[in-house]
Amino acid sequence: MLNTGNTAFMMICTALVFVMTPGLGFFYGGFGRRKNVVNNMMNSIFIMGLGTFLWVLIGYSLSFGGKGLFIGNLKHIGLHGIGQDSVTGTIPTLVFVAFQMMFAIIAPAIITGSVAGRMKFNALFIFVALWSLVVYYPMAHMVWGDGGLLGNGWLKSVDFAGGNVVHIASGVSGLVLCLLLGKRHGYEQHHTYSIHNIPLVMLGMGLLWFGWFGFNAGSALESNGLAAHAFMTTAVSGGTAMLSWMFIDFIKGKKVTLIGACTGAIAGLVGITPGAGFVPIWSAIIIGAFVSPVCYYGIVLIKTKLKFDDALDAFGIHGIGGIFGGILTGVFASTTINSATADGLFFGEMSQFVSQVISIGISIAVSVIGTLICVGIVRLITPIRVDRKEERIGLDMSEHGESAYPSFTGLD
Amino acid sequence: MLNTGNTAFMMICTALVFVMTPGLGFFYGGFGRRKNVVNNMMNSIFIMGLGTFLWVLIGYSLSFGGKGLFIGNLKHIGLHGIGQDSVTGTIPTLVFVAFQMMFAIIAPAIITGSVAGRMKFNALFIFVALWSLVVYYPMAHMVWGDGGLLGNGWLKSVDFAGGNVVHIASGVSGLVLCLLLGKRHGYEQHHTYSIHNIPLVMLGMGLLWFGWFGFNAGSALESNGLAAHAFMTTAVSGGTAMLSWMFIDFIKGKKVTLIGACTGAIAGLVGITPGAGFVPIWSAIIIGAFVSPVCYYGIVLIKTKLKFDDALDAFGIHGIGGIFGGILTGVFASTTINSATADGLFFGEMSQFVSQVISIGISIAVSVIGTLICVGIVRLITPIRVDRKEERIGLDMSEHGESAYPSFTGLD
Amino acid sequence: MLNTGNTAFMMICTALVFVMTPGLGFFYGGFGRRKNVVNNMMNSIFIMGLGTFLWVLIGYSLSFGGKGLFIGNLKHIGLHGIGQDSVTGTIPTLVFVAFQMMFAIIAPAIITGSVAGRMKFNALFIFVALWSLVVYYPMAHMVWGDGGLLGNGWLKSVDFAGGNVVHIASGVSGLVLCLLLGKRHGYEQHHTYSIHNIPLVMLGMGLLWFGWFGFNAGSALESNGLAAHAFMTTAVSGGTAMLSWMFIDFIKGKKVTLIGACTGAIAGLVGITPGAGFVPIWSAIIIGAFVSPVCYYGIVLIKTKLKFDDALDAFGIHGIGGIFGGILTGVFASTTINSATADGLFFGEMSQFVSQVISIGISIAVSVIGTLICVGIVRLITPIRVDRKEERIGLDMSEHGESAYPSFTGLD
Amino acid sequence: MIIKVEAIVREEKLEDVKEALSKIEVNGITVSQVMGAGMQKGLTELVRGQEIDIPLLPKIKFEIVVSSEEWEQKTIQAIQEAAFTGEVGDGKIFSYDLRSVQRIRTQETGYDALN
Amino acid sequence: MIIKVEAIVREEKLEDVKEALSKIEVNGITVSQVMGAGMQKGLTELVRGQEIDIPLLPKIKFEIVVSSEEWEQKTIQAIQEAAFTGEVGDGKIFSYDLRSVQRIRTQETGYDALN
Amino acid sequence: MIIKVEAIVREEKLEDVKEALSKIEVNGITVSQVMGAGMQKGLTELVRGQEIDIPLLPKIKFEIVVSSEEWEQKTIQAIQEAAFTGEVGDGKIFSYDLRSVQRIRTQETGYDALN
Ligand SMILES: Nc1ncnc2c1ncn2[C@@H]1O[C@H](COP(=O)(O)OP(=O)(O)O)[C@@H](O)[C@H]1O
Ligand SMILES: Nc1ncnc2c1ncn2[C@@H]1O[C@H](COP(=O)(O)OP(=O)(O)O)[C@@H](O)[C@H]1O
Ligand SMILES: Nc1ncnc2c1ncn2[C@@H]1O[C@H](COP(=O)(O)OP(=O)(O)O)[C@@H](O)[C@H]1O
Repeated sequence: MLNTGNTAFMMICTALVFVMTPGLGFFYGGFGRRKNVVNNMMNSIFIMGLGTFLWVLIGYSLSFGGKGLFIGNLKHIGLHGIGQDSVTGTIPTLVFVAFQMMFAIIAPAIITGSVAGRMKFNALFIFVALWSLVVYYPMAHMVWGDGGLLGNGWLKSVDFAGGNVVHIASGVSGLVLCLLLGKRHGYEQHHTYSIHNIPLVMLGMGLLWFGWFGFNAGSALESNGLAAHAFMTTAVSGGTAMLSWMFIDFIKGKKVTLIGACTGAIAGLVGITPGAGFVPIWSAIIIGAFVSPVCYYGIVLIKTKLKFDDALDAFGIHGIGGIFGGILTGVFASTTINSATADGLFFGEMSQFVSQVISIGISIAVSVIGTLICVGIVRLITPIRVDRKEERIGLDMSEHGESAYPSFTGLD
Repeated sequence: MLNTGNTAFMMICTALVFVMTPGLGFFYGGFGRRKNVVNNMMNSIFIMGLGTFLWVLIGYSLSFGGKGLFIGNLKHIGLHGIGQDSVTGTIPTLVFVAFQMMFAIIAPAIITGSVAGRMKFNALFIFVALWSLVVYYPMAHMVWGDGGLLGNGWLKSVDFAGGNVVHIASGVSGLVLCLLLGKRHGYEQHHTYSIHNIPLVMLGMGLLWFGWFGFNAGSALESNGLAAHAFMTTAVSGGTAMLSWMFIDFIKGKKVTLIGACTGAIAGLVGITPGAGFVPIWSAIIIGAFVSPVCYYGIVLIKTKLKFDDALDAFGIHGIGGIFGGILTGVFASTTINSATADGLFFGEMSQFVSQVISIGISIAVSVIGTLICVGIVRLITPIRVDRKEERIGLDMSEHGESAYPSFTGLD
Repeated sequence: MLNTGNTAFMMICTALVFVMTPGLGFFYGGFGRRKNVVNNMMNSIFIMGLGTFLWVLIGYSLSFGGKGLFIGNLKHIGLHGIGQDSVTGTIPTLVFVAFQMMFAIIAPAIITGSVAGRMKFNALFIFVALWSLVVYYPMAHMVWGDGGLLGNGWLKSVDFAGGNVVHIASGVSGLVLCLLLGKRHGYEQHHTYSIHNIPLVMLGMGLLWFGWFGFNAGSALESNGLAAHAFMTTAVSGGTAMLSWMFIDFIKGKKVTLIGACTGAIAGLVGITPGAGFVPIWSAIIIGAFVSPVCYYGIVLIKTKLKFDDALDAFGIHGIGGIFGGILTGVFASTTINSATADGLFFGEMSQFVSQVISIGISIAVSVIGTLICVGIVRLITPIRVDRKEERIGLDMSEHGESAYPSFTGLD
Repeated sequence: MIIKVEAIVREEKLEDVKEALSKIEVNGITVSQVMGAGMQKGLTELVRGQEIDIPLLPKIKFEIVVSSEEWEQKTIQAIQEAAFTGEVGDGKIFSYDLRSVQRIRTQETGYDALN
Repeated sequence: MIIKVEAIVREEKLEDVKEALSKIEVNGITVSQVMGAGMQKGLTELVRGQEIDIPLLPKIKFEIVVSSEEWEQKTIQAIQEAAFTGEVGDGKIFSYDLRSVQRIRTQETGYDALN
Repeated sequence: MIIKVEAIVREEKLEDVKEALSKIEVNGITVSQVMGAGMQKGLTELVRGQEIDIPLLPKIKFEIVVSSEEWEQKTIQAIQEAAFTGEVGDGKIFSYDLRSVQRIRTQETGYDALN
């Protein structure tokens, strides 16, 4: 039966998750170079159109339409059979559809951080459409769908708000894509002027965190104690990770940076996502405290040592943070918090931990293989990378014919 | 009886609609020239003060106080007679008052896009006060008030969230005002550097869309399946219209622009506003797909052919999109979605369609005549246009004595 | 018993209050000089980490754990004993914990406006930690806690949403801190280029106001008529104060400024905070109309006459506005609005007015003494002020090694 | 003979000056943003009741390299007319001798580099 | 003899030119943003179906002061090679005679101030 | 004789230099933002553990046109004193000969245009 409180909560949470996508656009846009800011933002924004369209057409049905190990069915194609009166739990099914839609939008948007500064927009457009079909809808089904392989269908791994589905899938796919694209020119010799607008980064962080309350607390699907619990673990992990990143900054360079604080907060939010409704609040402090150093040294390893050009650290933050959070969910999950999980390693049980690790492994595999398939198809249609001159000029002019702040360089 | 879920939903929706007005400020501010950004933003922002004040004083009463074909009465002047315990439907009347107040704020703010770059601020201030009295409160009453001419009093046309009241009224009034003001100097020869800050435009779009969920879903006034339906149609139309504008961009200039994507999204949100709670979700795809080309070619017609200087396209997006959406509501409205409407043309009935068209005609007439009256009065008090030199220098310095980014041009 | 509507309302209000802190960061960041924008924003942002951490660890327990005149106890240290099923009123206790946490974050963030441009970041970090312990948690307990001195324990003064706890405490502490720090160099001769980015200021104002609906309406702790009432008084006071500041601008300089409109709105929101759920709506017009001139002339007195360098007017707006609002609460409070208060002066009773004045006096005393203690301790550890050269270069480079917009000055 | 004409003009005169130069077919120009003070003192703004000095005002700098004294005169004349308002702060026009000029695209030097 | 070499180049050539100058050990440089027009006309953008003229394009200005004609030639040569694309809009290289130069840090003048 | 004095100084010296010039009653000045490199190499920032090179540092350029060698010397002297810190990166002062100067407001030329 429909409950107005739960419905109100979930509808507003949906709006909060919605605002994360422009938030991500600002986060990426501010972090990149001035000549690429339109492109970096557009790469998130266009998915608000494409992702919505695909989700209504086919995505919801493939993700949540019927039982299956790997994927749903086509029963709800075009939202067929879902009316105003359809109810899921205590909320209108349409609210659940909308809530999940926002996840399907932001996941591919995260990927685009890895490809910043060099991917052709039309190739990205096609890639995102394919990736939604090949990676996201199957992942959502496998984790959350009826009879899904990683969830209630077999492995019984848990993922409260999308550690696997959103963060690992997008982060890992980003890494693969960045390797296929190759580095930006000059990446090895000199990184220069990477951040062009710190207030824009902070705006992105603020909107992301704001929306993340909807993302994590809303994943309880009801306005209850569990939602409140997830709300608190989210705040605690985000806050603690901000502090621990600031601490690393201080150790490394004697100066605490705002970029570090913002990055740490996002890492903490990613880290708590899989476990938000499964782990105790005190463990959110631990997750937050350690996710920042793990991401920090992960990024150093990937970018400085391995020389992978994960431009805006989609893998560095979302991939690594998501994997770390998923594993720690297996450590700290507690049946006293949520009966949908088994106890974690810390509470003396092995099984949930093992499930989490296997589940992460499978998520990585799906993301890698899926991305390779998608890029393979895209390449049959169009080249994926801009040429050297276009890269130099910047993707704003070369891909979109726009300049973000024309009158700042010059004249009004 | 008061329902806490509905009340929660409506109070938060009210906050969401509130944030649309600064959002519109950013949308207009970023879109205009650097020398006019303060003025373009101020033109929206001041109405958060003036509109609130007038609404509480007299606006609510004129709009919703008592029965009448054209206007309410003065029974609730100064919110007289409305206490904490007054209930409208299942929510406190004060929540309804606040929700509607946000509409009364954003409607005149939309108009200001048409007058950008040349209207005196004090004239605009007086104009907005008059327009609220002469156009907005009557329109709100005629469409939504008890016994209103266009609504349940006579015509039985429907307008779910303000296609007529907000978008047509403001868009058409904007057009009239821009014609009365005349073009900006140099408008015909060269348009140069029109957009000064694309991230600001995107911020505006993001906040507008975010708030629009409250605008449209909240217009159900309850946290139920109808609200969820309106939420989905809103997302679908906005998303589809973004894609269709991107498609036009691609066809016309080979490059997909972020400004195009943002504009398309807003057009789609305008287009679905009158029908959000009346038309099926699949028809929101059609509305979204076509509202972009209609607005696009409408703008080309108005600005390039007719040489009207609708500076930031208030009429081009809100006027045209609102008219288009109102007509298509008459096509796709369905009693299975909402029993408050009759079936539309598509479902074989003529009457609702005819009502919609007549209703739009009347709304246009009221807006044109009302605006002429208001401007006539304003002119008795003060000139409405800045002089040529002030225009050249920019309205930020000449009207407000402020420079938006003084240290970017120059030095900190 | 848990009510889903109230829970939904309070969880979302918590998210709204959360977003005020980045909002404040933008407000301060935009208002300051370009060379200090990172520092001005960071000074708010880091408290999202530190404040969250301290609150969960010890702050909630000290503020709301158990009875006491001055402070709570350590019973809920680390949120000990608070589970998903704990209920406070009709909402999960964890929601109340989270809601109050957001207040504990923004209060010290407000202080930082007074110290802009010259305080060492590590000193501020330690100061905020100490101030939370020495001033904020005791203040929160004294006003809202069980048996608190200023509230139900003795004085029976009322403070609906934090006039004393948040605004007076932070504003007064800011003033003390600014006097201890001393003026910025060159403060007396010339103030130059103070505002570097007006759209950023407006963004801050927009997010602050948006969040303030959660701050004030949420302080009803239920989704009911009282919340709706507080929502309306908030809008009315904010809006009216915007108009009255614009009016002063017009009188003084013939030009209405956007900065004035934004400042007025914030002053109005501060002014209504203590009384939002106690005073009638019509009195919110009076509070709003007069809070702007009071703050305006207060700022002129403090900065121009007394030459105190309250850089971004934390005392000028929050301190003065909070004191003014607290006193007027004693004038206009009405038992017909809220039975938790006695009638105010206007309604012929003296007692509540006297309580309010005494309560403000005590709040000021606690803030002054507390701040002196905190600064005393900080000074044992580290100097509190940057040196002259660092100040000249700007705190962004000297304290954080970051430049907010590197490619705007120069090259991408 | 290669001469550079440099002019500091009011911000709002950018388009007028550009047009005036177009009219005499001087197309090669370089423009930049500068701040200036001179006879015209800065502004005072009122911000929250405080007087804020703005000691430098935004101006536009034109740089135009020409290949003869005749063109120097024509260019100065055109700028003079377009930038004139008669109020203090109209700006100045300077000219310099150059040693050489070279067009990167063609490596032409001197007179040829400018046409 | 003190000479200033001034070059207007494409925005995207900033790093190349800087590197080329580094290679010949010209390290003292001053760079700024300018807008320019010349043979290369501005752009036209399509904004909501409207053609918007962008008459001036962003360019980079290099200013390098050197202490001999030999270095003048070397510098011009280095910039010429690094900034060349062959398409219209590559820019120009100017040079001037200076009266004097002084290093603020040491008060050295002339040749010494530049090394 | 018309001479332009051009100085590149540290960003944080803007106000000091301006004041020093005021003191000797040099009021006509044009200021702009430039980026520079020289003996002072750029910065390295740590961003998410990555070292980011910032090869060019923001500097301020003063341009002051004066009407005699005496004023040239006075101006250079004033800037020298105000801009000096002794650390690398203090900047340089250049001077040039001008052909002509004209005040747009009055069409005065030469010496008169500057006073
Ligand atoms: N001696 C000078 N050297 C360099 N620039 C100057 C000089 N005098 C004026 N300028 C520039 O010209 C602008 C206008 O000059 P100003 O003296 O204010 O007005 P006017 O030219 O009408 O007398 C100044 O803002 C400054 O940029
Ligand atoms: N006569 C000139 N005076 C000053 N600047 C010039 C002149 N001619 C060209 N420029 C600058 O050089 C840039 C490139 O010149 P342009 O004529 O467009 O291309 P090209 O050098 O390839 O012929 C212009 O944008 C302008 O900034
Ligand atoms: N040869 C030069 N040509 C043009 N500009 C120069 C030259 N040398 C230095 N500059 C400018 O002066 C600034 C300071 O010079 P630098 O050599 O770093 O320090 P110092 O003057 O103390 O030796 C540089 O950033 C650059 O802008």
